[in-house]
Amino acid sequence: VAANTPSMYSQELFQLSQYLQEALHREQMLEQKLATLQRLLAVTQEASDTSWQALIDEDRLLSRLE
Amino acid sequence: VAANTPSMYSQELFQLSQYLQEALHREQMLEQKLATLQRLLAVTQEASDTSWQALIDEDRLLSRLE
Amino acid sequence: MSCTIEKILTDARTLLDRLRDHDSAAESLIDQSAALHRRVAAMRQAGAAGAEQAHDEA
Amino acid sequence: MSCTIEKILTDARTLLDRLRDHDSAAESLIDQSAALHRRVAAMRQAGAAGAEQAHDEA
Repeated sequence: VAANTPSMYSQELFQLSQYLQEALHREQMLEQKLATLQRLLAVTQEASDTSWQALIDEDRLLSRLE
Repeated sequence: VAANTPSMYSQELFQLSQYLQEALHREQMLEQKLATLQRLLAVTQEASDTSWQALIDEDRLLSRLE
Repeated sequence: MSCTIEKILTDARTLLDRLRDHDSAAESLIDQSAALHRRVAAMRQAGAAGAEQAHDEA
Repeated sequence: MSCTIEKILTDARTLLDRLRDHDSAAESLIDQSAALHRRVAAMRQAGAAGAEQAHDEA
């Protein structure tokens, strides 16, 4: 096994392994934020429903007065 | 130079290089979408300014009628 | 050390797969925020139309 | 081949740096969408208060 180990690469492979572990972690953090954004946008859309419905109702009422 | 080339790794290194190139490309596509989101949220906030101001003005008017 | 290069390849592949999934999630976020923009723009238009009519009748 | 491993290390480092930047950008997007949520919630409340008062005066 030792004969198969290219020791001039062991430092690079270690560094590479560290970069990838950190990249995976950071990518997970990013994914969590995207999930938060999805929820925020959803509740915001819901929060606008009442106001929107009121404007539609008002519009219908006003068009009957024309 | 050839003596320094661990040929048992050349296939792995090639594959790794391909993965990283593709990951970089995909990450750039993701970044572009985040930039689009930033612009969409900004125009949406702006689009609500008029409605919001009208509600404030109406609220002030109504409170003078009380 | 061959297990290290294997682990590195696996991690790189996992990272790429997750980036694809989350790029796709970002596409959905764009659709969501575009829908929200349409809602807010429609509310602005409906509010302005109502104000205009009230003004005409005054 | 040592230039290949160097290129691979450079690419991995670049990817990590970009992921950090874009994780930070996503944080700003959360702030933006939270502000938009507050605006829409405030409009709902103001609209409901106006409707209530108009009802009381009718």
